[in-house]
Amino acid sequence: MLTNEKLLGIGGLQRKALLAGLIGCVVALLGGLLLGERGDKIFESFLIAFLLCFGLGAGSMACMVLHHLCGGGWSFLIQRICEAGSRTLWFFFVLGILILLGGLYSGSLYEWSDLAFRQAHHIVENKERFLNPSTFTVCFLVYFAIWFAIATLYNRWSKQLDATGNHSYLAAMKVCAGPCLILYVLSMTFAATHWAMSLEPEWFSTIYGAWMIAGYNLTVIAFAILMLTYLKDEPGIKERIQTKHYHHLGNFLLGFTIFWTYISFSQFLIIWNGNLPEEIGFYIHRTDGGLTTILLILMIFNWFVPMMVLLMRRQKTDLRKLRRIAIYTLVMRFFDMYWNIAPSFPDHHGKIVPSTLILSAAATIGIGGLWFYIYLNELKKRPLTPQQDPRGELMFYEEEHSHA
Amino acid sequence: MAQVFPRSANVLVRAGIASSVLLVSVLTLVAAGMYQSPLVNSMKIAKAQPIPFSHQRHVGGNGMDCRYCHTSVDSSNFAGVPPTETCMTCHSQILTDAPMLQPVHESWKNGTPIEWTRIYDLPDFVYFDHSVHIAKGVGCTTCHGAIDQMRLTHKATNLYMGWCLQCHRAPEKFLRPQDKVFDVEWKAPRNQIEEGLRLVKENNVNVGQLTNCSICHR
Amino acid sequence: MAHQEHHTDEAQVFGLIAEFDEADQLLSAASKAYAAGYRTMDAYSPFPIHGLSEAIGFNKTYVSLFTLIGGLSGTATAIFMQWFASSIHYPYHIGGKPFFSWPSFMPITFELTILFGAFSALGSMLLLNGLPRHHHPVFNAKRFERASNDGFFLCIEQTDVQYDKEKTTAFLQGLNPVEVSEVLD
Amino acid sequence: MKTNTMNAAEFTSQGHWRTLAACAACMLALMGCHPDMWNQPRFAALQKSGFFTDGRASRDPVPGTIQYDGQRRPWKSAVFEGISGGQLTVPSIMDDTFYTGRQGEGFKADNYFPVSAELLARGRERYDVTCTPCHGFAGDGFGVVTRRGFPNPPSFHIDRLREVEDGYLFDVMTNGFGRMYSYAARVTPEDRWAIAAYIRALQFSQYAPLDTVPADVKEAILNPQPVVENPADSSAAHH
Amino acid sequence: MEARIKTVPPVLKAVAPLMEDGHSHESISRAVSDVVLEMPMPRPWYATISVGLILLSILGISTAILFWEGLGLWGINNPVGWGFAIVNLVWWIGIGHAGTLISAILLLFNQDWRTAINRFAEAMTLFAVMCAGIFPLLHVGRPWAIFFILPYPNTMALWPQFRSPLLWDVFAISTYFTVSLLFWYTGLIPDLATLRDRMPKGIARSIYGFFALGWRGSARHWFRYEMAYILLGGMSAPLVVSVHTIVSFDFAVSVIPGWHTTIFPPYFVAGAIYSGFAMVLTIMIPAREWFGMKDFITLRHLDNMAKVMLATGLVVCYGYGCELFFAWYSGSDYERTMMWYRGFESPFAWVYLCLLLCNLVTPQFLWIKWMRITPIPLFIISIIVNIGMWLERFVIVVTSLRRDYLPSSWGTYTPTIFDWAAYIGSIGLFLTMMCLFVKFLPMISIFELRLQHHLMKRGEIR
Repeated sequence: MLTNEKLLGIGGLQRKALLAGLIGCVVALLGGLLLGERGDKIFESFLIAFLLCFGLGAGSMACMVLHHLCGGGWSFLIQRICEAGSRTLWFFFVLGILILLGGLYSGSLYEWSDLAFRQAHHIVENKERFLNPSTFTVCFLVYFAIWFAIATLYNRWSKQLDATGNHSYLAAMKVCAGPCLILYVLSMTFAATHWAMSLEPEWFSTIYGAWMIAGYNLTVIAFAILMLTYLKDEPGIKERIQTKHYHHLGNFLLGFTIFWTYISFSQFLIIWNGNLPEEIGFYIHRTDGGLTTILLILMIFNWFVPMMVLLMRRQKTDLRKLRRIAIYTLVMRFFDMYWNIAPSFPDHHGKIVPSTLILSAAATIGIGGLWFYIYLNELKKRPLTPQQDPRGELMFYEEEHSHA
Repeated sequence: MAQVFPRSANVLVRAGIASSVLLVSVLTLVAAGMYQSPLVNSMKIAKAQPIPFSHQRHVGGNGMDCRYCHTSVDSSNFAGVPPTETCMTCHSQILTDAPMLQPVHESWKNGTPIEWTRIYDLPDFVYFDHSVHIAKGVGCTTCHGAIDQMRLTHKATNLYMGWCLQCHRAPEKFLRPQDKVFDVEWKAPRNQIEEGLRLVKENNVNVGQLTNCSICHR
Repeated sequence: MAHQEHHTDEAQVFGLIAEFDEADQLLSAASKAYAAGYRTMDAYSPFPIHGLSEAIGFNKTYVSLFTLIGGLSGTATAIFMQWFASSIHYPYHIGGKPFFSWPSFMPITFELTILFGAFSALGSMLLLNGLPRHHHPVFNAKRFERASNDGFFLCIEQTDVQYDKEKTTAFLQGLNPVEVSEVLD
Repeated sequence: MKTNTMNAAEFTSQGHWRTLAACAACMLALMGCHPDMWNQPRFAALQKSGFFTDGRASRDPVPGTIQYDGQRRPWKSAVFEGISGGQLTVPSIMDDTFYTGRQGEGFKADNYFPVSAELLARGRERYDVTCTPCHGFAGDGFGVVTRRGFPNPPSFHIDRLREVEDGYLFDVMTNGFGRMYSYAARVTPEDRWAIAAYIRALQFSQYAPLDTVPADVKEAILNPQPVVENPADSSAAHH
Repeated sequence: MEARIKTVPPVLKAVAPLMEDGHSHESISRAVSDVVLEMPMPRPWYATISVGLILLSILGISTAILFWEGLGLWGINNPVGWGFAIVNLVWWIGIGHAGTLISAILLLFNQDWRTAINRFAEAMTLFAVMCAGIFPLLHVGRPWAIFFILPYPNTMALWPQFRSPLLWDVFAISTYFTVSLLFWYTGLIPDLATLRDRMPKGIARSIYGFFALGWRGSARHWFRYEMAYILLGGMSAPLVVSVHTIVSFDFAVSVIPGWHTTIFPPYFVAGAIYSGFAMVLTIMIPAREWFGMKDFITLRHLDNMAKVMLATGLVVCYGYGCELFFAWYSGSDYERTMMWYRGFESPFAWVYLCLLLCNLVTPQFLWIKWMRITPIPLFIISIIVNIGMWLERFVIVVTSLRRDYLPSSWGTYTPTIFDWAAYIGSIGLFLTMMCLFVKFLPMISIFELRLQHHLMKRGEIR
């Protein structure tokens, strides 16, 4: 449990988050209503914000499961941070209904939702069995059902482990982790295809799901670092945390940064070199106009700078520096998502639309703020570290002696 | 424990490392130098011919034009090696008894060809056309050297692709006006680049295309 | 094994060497020797012992710096080479791609960075360590063949300012070694 | 009859010992020998063939082949365009006058082409290349080979040759005359016509009426100046 | 020394310790180096090297004939111009990924279980890369002119094509081989010193001593050595990923349906690790029996390697799934048709189905713990995975090429006896090299085992 003192502190943070969330949402809504015909601007900017913030929910869940699969000391400390994230999936479910299904059925987001469009485009018609409103809706429900199931199971087992100290729960979590991760990866791949890739219905890329997952990993590890640096003086964490853990987390941030770059660059290089008319449009839409600037920003600031910084040991062991890089990474995630999603909209091809950029930033603050409010609520509900997990003790013990 | 190696091993090993580095660099230099040597490219080496034909005498001494013998140089890819008939045009009257011209007279009598030794032999995967080079203003001596001073003919250039590319990349350094193409005494003027650029334009030399693979490898 | 082949009379002394049974003993012996003011000494062990080099007052290595420089020079070489070859020296059109096709140049740039970096890492390690050095006085030490097996040695060299045969021998004896012996050069 | 190819000298691609040594050196230098690409299974012009007993890859026509166009080789159309001023259609291979210089029973009196500056320029170039060794640049029969012992050919400026038809000049070039060999294989018909036109110009140059000389040249002819090597030098010598 | 580790609950307990009890530094040194110094080679070793040499001579003879006659001896022709040569190249390169991965990535991630297997795996990497290197060399048809692909100032004033993935491959594979060699040799230096010091006087001692570079285990040396070693590891880790990524670019950068797929880079890398670990298991399971290394290569190592194999196998399956689904999702007739041919209509459809059986179904057995820690089934699974991965490359190369866009460029591929000879021969080379390696070099890193022993005694690892 959080201490009272910190609780108040967090309460302050929570209020701020709520306020920022409301303001962001209102700005994005009003702006969208004023600027867009049929309010489509609302859906566009909220879609970007949704897909970005969704990484916090889904990624947290994946990170939590991963910990049970192979985790050691480093992930023990962010376990509850991730668990709380996985309990906020309902928020994204509600948002998904509003944004994804709302955008779909109002015809403002997905070109293919229009029957006439599908019939006019041979390639889209070919995949009609996947790209049609009812499949979309059913799949939407299935994806969330899977994620709810995983999140619920693990949260329940974790709670029961806390309460009883019965190691069979631990065993169950370990055994289920593999299959659950497989389910997560598969469902995320399809979800990414449905929700984001189909914005350009004629384009496809096999790595897209992995790209999305890599981005979400990056999001969640940066977020976890941020939370851990914030909570480092809390009981449960305070006794255990050591420089080594920051070092590990910094390494993971580095690893995921490189992984994200690797995936992004591979996709780019293959499509750019192939230069096929049915594919290259994706990158033309994203490099024409001023969009190369964003690409450059991503290359330099989302890959090169963090990589160089994180290669230095000092940066990973110094808390303030590590936190700074984590915040910075989260900001870069916004540019990445904007660059990925926004140019897909037909009137955004090959140009930066300032209104969308601003509105999606507002929407990100809006959704992010509201989510953070809910997240902190969830975080407060449980102790910050698992209480009866033997790994905590083992880790504590091990660390004590390795520095002897 | 006793030493495994004597004290001298330290110096020997280090000297060995240093000298093998040196050896590799020297070998590299030698190999590089070898490619420029006649041993490999047979440049500047006159080859024996059935008749010691002297370009120096015919071109330098008599002032004959290249095209008198190499008749197809400006109209075909092959410059043409003169048939015995061409030799006999004059040598039916001049030096008729000279022993060195015996093969010519024999060839004329028997109709057997004279077997000249080829000096300029491009690989078969290179497409080369004399006429286009003449038409664009590449002079004979640019590739064949000071032919008017050669007693026995030798290769004046190494014919490496890099050598070809010198001109194909920057033809303005070599092009001449049309009336100087067969001039064996032509020297590049001071304003060659300027002049060359004018000729490049005038003769429609498409410089960008000259380095395309398929220009020479068809 | 310990039979001295040469230099029996006018042999120069390289130093005094103490052999230990355990890594931890060597570690504490090294710390004590450093604390006692000895500086020109070295510890020998059959595997890397954490903190041992710090214990004898050595904690700086430039290997990573050399590697960084090597790696960056690989990057520069690769980029220069590809830029020069493809855009300057022999530019030709392939598949409508620009002459300086940076995405296509990334793989080779990366490979050369690693290649140069790896050579620098190994090379600078050997160079700074003064290897190869096949003959070294310490190999004359008694039972030194165990240094690559299960022996742990601490050698205080004769050039140390505090070196004094009797005192240093006594000091080393006090560290509870298996044996202390003189190493001839 | 002797044709171009029959008398042709041949190239041999057989290696000299140096080539072998060079090859060996190449191998050593890891360059590797790949003669299979260097010498592909086809014949270049005048290459040696091991198949035929006379060693020539360029073959004569099979005996008994009826000649279709004789020496009527295709002309270079660009040259033809230039010298005909673009006015004539390309002569057919059946056009005897163009290929023989004969018209009816006798020779064609004037040139096949309308005489133009281009025609004369072309003729001059070809004349300088082909004819000057014997006939000399002025057409006076004192070419360079006459100094080496070749009997002087007649000057173009004698009356007999001034009076012959253009077609006759063409015929001599085509078929040879006296010690002069045929040039049919070395000079294309249109070039021969051009040379004929140029010979006419040479002849005219020796007998030109003074009125036809341009004014400035005329002045120089009428008042010849003493030959001064270099005016600058001579003035310098005075001072 | 007191036991410092608290009792580990059964749920978290590893299947076996990193090293069996009862060892000392001396016994470790003896056990490993005696294979080189004392031990007569066991009978299976002679059998293996005989087989290896026979196959190697097949390689030699077939290569000589191939050089003499030319590439027409192979079954390649338009449109399938890549055939066995590239299949084998990718297969061997993939196998060659395990070594550096084990050494480098596990080093970076502080995985203690790498110690006992890294030397072996690195040696395997080197030999696999050698085997891989043969194939492009033969495939160019004129191996004596292969230096044309190197960028150096030449008489042709010409440069290789830096925009071609095939050239990236040249750089990637040669860098990979060089860096792996450096890494391997760096790891060997202290062990060579051990061999030097344990050997009787003689030429062999001088040779080992020469390559030990006069290593004397000084603390200063160790300090720099460890730094250099971790740096080499840090550089090798992304290198190993880049190499198979670049191999995948050979295919993906083209526009052939079945090749031009963005999932290829991670999917190839995972496949490489998958087959690499399979090969490590294939040769390590018998080797630990024959040479008495069971104390050091315990069931824990087998278990962990099997887990890595399972994980990467699943990634590979994800790749298959993505290929299938997105071929359909693309809506492109070419992509769909290619996939349809691959699975059903081509004469090689059975190969595709076999590959699914080998790579998709078989690894699922590794979910069962018993399978992971029992040598014989694990050995069988690893063999099946090796075969499956070879089939995968065959499917990618052949089924994608045999149907080009236009029916005029449709054809098929039949490997000839020379294709098989080169393939089988490369296995001979691999076996021979492996046998020579275990005879002449310590197959386990001795100094790292000592360090591991030391840390275990101190209770820092378990």
